[in-house]
Amino acid sequence: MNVQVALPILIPLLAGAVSLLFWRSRLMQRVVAVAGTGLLLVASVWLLSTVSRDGIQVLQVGNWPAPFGISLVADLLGAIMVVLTGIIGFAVALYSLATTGRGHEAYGYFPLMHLLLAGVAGAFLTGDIFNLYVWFEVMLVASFALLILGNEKAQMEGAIKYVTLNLLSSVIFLVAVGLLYGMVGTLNMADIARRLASLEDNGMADVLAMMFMVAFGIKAAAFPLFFWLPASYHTPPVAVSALFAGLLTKVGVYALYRVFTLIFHHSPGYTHEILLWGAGFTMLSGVLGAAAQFEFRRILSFHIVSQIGYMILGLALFTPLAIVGGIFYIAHHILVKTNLFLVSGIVHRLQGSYRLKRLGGLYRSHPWLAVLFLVPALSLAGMPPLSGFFAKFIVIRAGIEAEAYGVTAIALLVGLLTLYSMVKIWSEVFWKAAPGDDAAESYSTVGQRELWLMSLPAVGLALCTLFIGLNAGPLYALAEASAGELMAPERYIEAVLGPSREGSP
Amino acid sequence: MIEMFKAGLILTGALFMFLAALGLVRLPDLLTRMHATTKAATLGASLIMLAVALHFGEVAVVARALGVILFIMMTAPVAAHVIGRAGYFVGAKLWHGTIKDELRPNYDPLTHELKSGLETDANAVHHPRESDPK
Amino acid sequence: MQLAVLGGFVVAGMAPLLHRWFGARTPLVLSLLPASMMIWLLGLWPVIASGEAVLLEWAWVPGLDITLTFLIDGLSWLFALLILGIGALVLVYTGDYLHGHQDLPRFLVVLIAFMMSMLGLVLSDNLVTLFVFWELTSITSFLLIGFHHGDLSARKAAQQGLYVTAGGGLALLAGFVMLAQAGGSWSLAELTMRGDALRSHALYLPMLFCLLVGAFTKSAQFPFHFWLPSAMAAPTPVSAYLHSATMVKAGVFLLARLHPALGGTDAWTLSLSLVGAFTMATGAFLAIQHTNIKKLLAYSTVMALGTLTMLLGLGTPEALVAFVAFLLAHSLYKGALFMVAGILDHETGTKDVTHMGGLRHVMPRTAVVAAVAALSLAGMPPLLGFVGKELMLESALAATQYRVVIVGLTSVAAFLTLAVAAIVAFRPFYGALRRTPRTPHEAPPGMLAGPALLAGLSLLFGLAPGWLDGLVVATIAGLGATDHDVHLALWHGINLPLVLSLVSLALGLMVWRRWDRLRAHLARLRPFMARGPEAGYEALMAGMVAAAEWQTRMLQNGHIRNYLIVTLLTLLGLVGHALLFRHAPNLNVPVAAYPHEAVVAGLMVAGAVAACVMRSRLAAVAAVGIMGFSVALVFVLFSAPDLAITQLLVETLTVILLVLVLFRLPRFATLSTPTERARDLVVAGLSGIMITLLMFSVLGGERLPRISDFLVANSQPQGHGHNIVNVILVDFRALDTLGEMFVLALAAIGVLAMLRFHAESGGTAPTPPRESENG
Amino acid sequence: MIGAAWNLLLGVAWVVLTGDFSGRNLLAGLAFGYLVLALIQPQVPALAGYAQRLPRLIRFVGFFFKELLLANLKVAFDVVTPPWYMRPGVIAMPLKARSEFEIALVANLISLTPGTLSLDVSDDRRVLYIHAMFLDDEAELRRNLAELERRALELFH
Amino acid sequence: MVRSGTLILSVAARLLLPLQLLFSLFLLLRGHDEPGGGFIAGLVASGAFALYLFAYGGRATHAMLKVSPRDLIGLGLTLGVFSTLPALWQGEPFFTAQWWTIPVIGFKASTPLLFDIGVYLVVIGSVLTAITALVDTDREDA
Amino acid sequence: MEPLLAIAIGILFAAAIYMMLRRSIVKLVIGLMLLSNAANLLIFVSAGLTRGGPPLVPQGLTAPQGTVADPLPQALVLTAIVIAFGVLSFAVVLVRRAWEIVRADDLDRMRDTDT
Amino acid sequence: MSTVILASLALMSLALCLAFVRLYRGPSLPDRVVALELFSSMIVGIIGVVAIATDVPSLLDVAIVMALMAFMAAIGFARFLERGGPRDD
Ligand code: NA
Ligand code: NA
Repeated sequence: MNVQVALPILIPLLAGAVSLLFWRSRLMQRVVAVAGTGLLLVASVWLLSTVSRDGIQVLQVGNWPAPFGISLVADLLGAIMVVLTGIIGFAVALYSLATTGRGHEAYGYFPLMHLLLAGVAGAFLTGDIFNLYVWFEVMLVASFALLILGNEKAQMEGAIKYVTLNLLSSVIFLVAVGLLYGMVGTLNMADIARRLASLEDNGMADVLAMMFMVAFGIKAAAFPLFFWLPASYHTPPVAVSALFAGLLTKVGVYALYRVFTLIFHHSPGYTHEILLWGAGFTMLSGVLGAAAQFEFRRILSFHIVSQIGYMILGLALFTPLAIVGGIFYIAHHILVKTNLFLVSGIVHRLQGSYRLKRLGGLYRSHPWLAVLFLVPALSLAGMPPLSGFFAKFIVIRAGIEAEAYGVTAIALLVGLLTLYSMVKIWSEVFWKAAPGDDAAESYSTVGQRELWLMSLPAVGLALCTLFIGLNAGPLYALAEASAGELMAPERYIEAVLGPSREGSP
Repeated sequence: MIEMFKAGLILTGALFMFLAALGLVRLPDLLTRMHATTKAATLGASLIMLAVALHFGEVAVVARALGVILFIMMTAPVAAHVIGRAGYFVGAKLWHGTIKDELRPNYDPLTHELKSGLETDANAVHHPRESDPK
Repeated sequence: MQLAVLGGFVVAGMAPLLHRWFGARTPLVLSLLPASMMIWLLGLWPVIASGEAVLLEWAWVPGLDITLTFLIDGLSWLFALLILGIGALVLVYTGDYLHGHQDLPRFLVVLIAFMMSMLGLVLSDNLVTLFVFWELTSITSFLLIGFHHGDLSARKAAQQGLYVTAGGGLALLAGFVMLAQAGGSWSLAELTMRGDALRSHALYLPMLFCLLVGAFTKSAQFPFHFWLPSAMAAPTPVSAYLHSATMVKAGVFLLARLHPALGGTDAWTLSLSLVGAFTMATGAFLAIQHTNIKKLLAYSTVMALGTLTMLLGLGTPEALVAFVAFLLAHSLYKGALFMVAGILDHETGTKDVTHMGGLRHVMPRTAVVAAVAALSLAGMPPLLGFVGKELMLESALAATQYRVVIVGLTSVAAFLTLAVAAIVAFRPFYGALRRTPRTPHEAPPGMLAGPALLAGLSLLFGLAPGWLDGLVVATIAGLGATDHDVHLALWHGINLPLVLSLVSLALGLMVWRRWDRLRAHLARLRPFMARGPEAGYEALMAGMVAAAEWQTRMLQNGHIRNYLIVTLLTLLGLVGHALLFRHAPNLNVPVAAYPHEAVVAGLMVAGAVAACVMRSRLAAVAAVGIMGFSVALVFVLFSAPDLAITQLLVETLTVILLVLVLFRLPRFATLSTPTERARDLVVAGLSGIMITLLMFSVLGGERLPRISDFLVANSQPQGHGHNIVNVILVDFRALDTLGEMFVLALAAIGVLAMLRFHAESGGTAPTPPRESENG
Repeated sequence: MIGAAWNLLLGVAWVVLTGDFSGRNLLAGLAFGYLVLALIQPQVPALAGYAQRLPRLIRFVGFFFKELLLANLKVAFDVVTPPWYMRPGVIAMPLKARSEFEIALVANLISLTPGTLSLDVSDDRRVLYIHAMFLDDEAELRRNLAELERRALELFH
Repeated sequence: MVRSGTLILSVAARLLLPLQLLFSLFLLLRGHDEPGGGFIAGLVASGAFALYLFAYGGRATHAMLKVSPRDLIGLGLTLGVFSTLPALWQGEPFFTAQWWTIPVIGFKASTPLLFDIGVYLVVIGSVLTAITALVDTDREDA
Repeated sequence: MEPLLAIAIGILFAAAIYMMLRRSIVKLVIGLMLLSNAANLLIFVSAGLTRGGPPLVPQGLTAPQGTVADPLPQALVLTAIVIAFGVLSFAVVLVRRAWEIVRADDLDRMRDTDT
Repeated sequence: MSTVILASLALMSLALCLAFVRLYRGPSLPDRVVALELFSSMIVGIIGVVAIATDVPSLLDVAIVMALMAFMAAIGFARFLERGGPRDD
């Protein structure tokens, strides 16, 4: 009995439910926040170790046999993603202890956080396409609520765009699922894959593939579907931004990976070629978007878009190495991007702004913070020997080996432009002298304990980045094994449905 | 025989429904339209539900059919009252053929007080009702 | 050794700690690090001298063939030695130069890290590892150049240097990948043995192009030369270090490394020798326009790097010998000169040579050191610079292609360099003592020791160049020229190079004499010069930002309907294309409907359309209600009682909610223009048609058996329920329902937060929950 | 109310005792309960008048449906024929009903009868304002309304 | 703002509330066999409370409800999650339905029913939370 | 009936999208409502329609007699309806708060976060 | 389906259309609400007829819910009017 497949969903659900039940007690909320996310991390590591030892883990929810009920499936990709979810959840929970106001807590900050994590973990672990929709919605509505928490003007404006475009995405997804069920009569993804392969006419599969591509493309913030992200990610409290930045779009990317390796992989010349174009434009437009910005979090937000391009590139190239690169990139990006947002929050706490013009002098006053920024920032730009370098390197190597020179050139150029943005931040926020002398003054208002609490997760994530950079072997091996699974979907299908029966549809 | 009766009920019910709708379209002002709709529709639905009760003839179904009738009877007038009242007070125009209005003179649009026209000075003051918000 | 390098990084990180213990003596203490490593390297001399290469293996990321293996042969040994040696001197020099500076610990961190990166770069056998160190040098040098980060110019210079070198680094990465792909290995040691396969590979040219871009940017070759002089914003020890021994030579080192693998083709020879020669001339020409001593030196560095590149391009054994000799000479004199420049700056408070004069009276020792180093720069006997220059000229004259161009440019560079040497080393020290912002004194011994040692070595090797023979042999063996006999000598007899040298001496002195007038003439060229590569770089950056802003205006313009339209058009394009070209839509689906069903469908549509066209909000809400009720009727007509009930209830509650909310909202207004409405209508209409076509395709297509057959059959026996839909909801697919209830709860929390959370509390200030009062 | 509760209790007891949980049996139980209550009613003051209410209720329902049907036909006729025969207007009807529940009952019954629609109750609850469709014979209408009120109130006394 | 608060509506709300609530419980309990279930029942119940809310206002509704709707949400969610767990104790995958017969009355209790009750509570809690908040803010500004 | 409904659903989508493209935020919300209704109906119809056979097992039997409508899409649609209800409630209140805070009904005046 | 059923359904469909016409034409909000209210009542009737036609008593549950809950929408609208929402809106 492999209960660990369900735990990463159950733990945050329960944590969310309990902290909703005790919404009057601030202490309880905080204790549950740390304990819940901590347990999630432990459970996810347990899951990953099981999966990497024993192969794909399947849990038939409700004990109903495979295509009829809902299957939870943890393959390596899912398990890796869940571990990342656990890491980010735990880090953000700690960070939130220092940054979350009473008002936010009173209106459900922590339960929302738990449930967001639950939605994310559910999306990573479900083997059922409609259930994936449900988890998407859990995640989405939790993110809606987190996004508006605080009721500021910018939040409202951002939220309207975020909500509208994400709802459109959900509807497209839902429509695609409805049509798919009408066609193949099943919802289990493994079963869908098996049945679609048996269809005589694959044309309709391509059509549906396009719908899923757009639906997940919006979630993943791919070109030209990313508008909601830069419009909103800089508006909520920074811990929320960090959580979003790390996890949300990656769920879209994950879904693309899942669907376009398991289900729609029969005409890569068509589907993956389109993804390739999408990847190129996503990288480029995201990074250009950032170049035009002069606000810490907006820059970071646009860079999410461009980095999504790299991840999609890995999928689009559709070679084993490329998939490895994509997975490596996802893992790296989640850690680094979250961390950058956390650092931006510390900066904001110290100097009261996210606007580059109004920041400065932190290299002189807070050298440790400068280092804390530099590690993820350089990693994001793909500088060695940090995690981002290997991520970029693998993708680029895969690109060149697949002879996709154009898009590889874009990938390289985008790396440079990413560096440009990070250097811009560095130069303005850290090197430039503080505009006016209120920096020291606002510093005194930040308590040491608070600062510690805020820095702790950031340091932890930076160490992760550094560790992956200096010791890329283990993660690479994991990503390689995972790519092996993805490139051989029969393994997934057999794990869920059992060995293929002759004559079955 | 029962079939005939059933058919009659259904057709009459449907006819009343239709008449209600026709009245809704044809009648000249809000309040007269409401006369057509609330009652005719209630009656139509009730007749059809009676047909349903006859058709199935099982206790459980009959009870449900009667339940529908009961519930409609309970809710329809409340809805009608609430809409009609709101419509009247916000100034829905009455048909020009309206011959009298005994309410208007007793209503004070500033204080929203509605007198009965039977008051002496003593009982004219407002006295609280059970339903007032506490 | 790997451990030592990695340890070096750790030591770098600990520099602030060390500074707490050792205070001002920290640089001195730290210089023990490179010194001891140098001693270790020197111990390898016997092996190196025998032409053997030492391979220190170390695994890193096995799956990606990335190793931390070090390859120590003559070439890397020489470079490593220079890096460590000059590094140690620079550290000593720093101790005095930045004495008491508050940022000294940070400076040391970065400097040591830079040194270690550089060392790793030259020692790496693995392409990826080399690249890792390569990029590390870019970053650390970025931090070093931006040391005076309070100045805008320093920040800009640092950024410029970083963008150019990192940009080149990316090209280099691509080149490396192609190289490894073509050569089937990531090991330099192995790749150098597969030169023939590589040179005939289809990817040779693109690979070469990428690699050259990488190397040229790093080594400031034309047209990427401009970043280097800007990098003079760095504190002088850094300039010295960067320009003499290290970073800028990384590109040259790489070219040398790759020479055995890729060199010898026309493409290689031509591109390297021409670019090198052109860079040489450009550097020299630009140098004499400046009065800032560091800029003068920097441009002369550009010139030297051009020379080295050109020599590699020529690629004959003689040229390689010249390469080694010139490299060594340049490292020595340029290091010394930068340190001298630093001393002058430090003592006088100005960097402008035209403001200095007669300093030999107050700082005679410095003057001597400067003179020796400058003579070497000028290529005067009996200094090592002379040996290098003669060999260089000789090689240039031996060029087989574009000989005239190469020789011409080389000669121009030679006499201009001479002028530079004179300007730098004589102008400040001779003539009358001039008033400077600070009153100059003789340099402290720590600062003078380095340049003195380097100048001394220039002299020593100049006098006895033969001592270098072994080293040169070992080094050019690393460059692929094995079994070549080398005899360096000061005097080669009277030959063409010597004549050229003498001519350039004369011309150079002339330039020196008339320097001030020349500068005035050259100033007229400024507008033309302003269109050079640096302007190109600026234009590129500005263009990039402009493009970014344009894109933001076009795409991320804040109009949600534009976002929606783009999204929908993407959907329409992709799905529509697939629908029309990947699949033949089947429109032949039989229609079998009762009149009342058709009416219900019609009302549904009518309700929706009415909601669109009605002018009043609540009328629209009522119309939506009609649509919702009609949908419920569809559910009733087609056997879905649970759905019908849910739909009715939800519709009712939605109407209530809307009415509650709309009360506060403004009325509808017509805000769009007719054109916009027409556009929107087209997009909406196309979307609708697409959906209908999709449904027809599914309805008229092949249908497979449903999993729901199982659910129907097992609902009662195993699920113990007669309402199959409910059994699905709470048992078969209860997980969906679980998620769904959380969605509902989340939405409610969101609503509560929006309505009750007051923005003025600022989020961080405590806001007691209001429910607790009455709940 | 107490009577109804007892009746229900007895009905449920019947179901439990017979062990037959069908709706039909519950109905039977309710009927038996009613009979029993009718029998013991004279001895128990709290049950006073309970047994009489059922026949009254049945009679009232019959009366009401008759009114509903007839008046509906009248309205229907006016709707179907092109000219308007109606003479609408708002009249004030003095109320006998006193408790909130009674007033609401009367008002709703009046609303259900075609041709009349309760608009509002005066603040002192002595008058119900009614919109009527056929005021050509106002006296007759008022009589009918009064009759309806009387019969409705009878149910509770 | 016009005349508001009507006797007829108040009486109707008082009468309808128990009726609707009873009906919603009925829908909840037999939802496994006939149309109904936690959602539908919950929506009916919320509608009932909403009617009461309109007739009597927020305070009276709070007073009648006794618990805050937010508690209902938490309770329902916790119940829902916990109802999935007994299966684990039996060594079966989570969410596997467990059925027990309550001895005396012969009532079939099950985890799906518990789950449905959880759904019921969540629906009521959520809808009421939203509607009361809306009505309250309405009152504030009015 | 399916083709008729397919066309009707197409029009619903068109209407929904047209409304979403208006500048008034209230219209946006109405568009979202139409959209989710249309999507739910699409799932329902795409799976095929059955008259007079609700997916209920008669009392005393273990399986329905005759063909019944596919219960699975019904369950899916039910879930989707409830989810859409939650989400739309949120959206409705969001629009209201946005209007109160930004004081603009015109979406064109809500561009600050992007530009 | 028998003629009676079809005829009555046709009649009620027509009635639905008429109600829609009123809803569309207004002119005031209460008129529209009345139309909506009528619409929901007629749905009860249609459900009854369909239940008879298909022999599915379970549909009555839909009718019950309709009868019990649909008037809530009207109450909501009335509240809007009472609290000062414009009647022609
Ligand atoms: Na998202
Ligand atoms: Na994100």
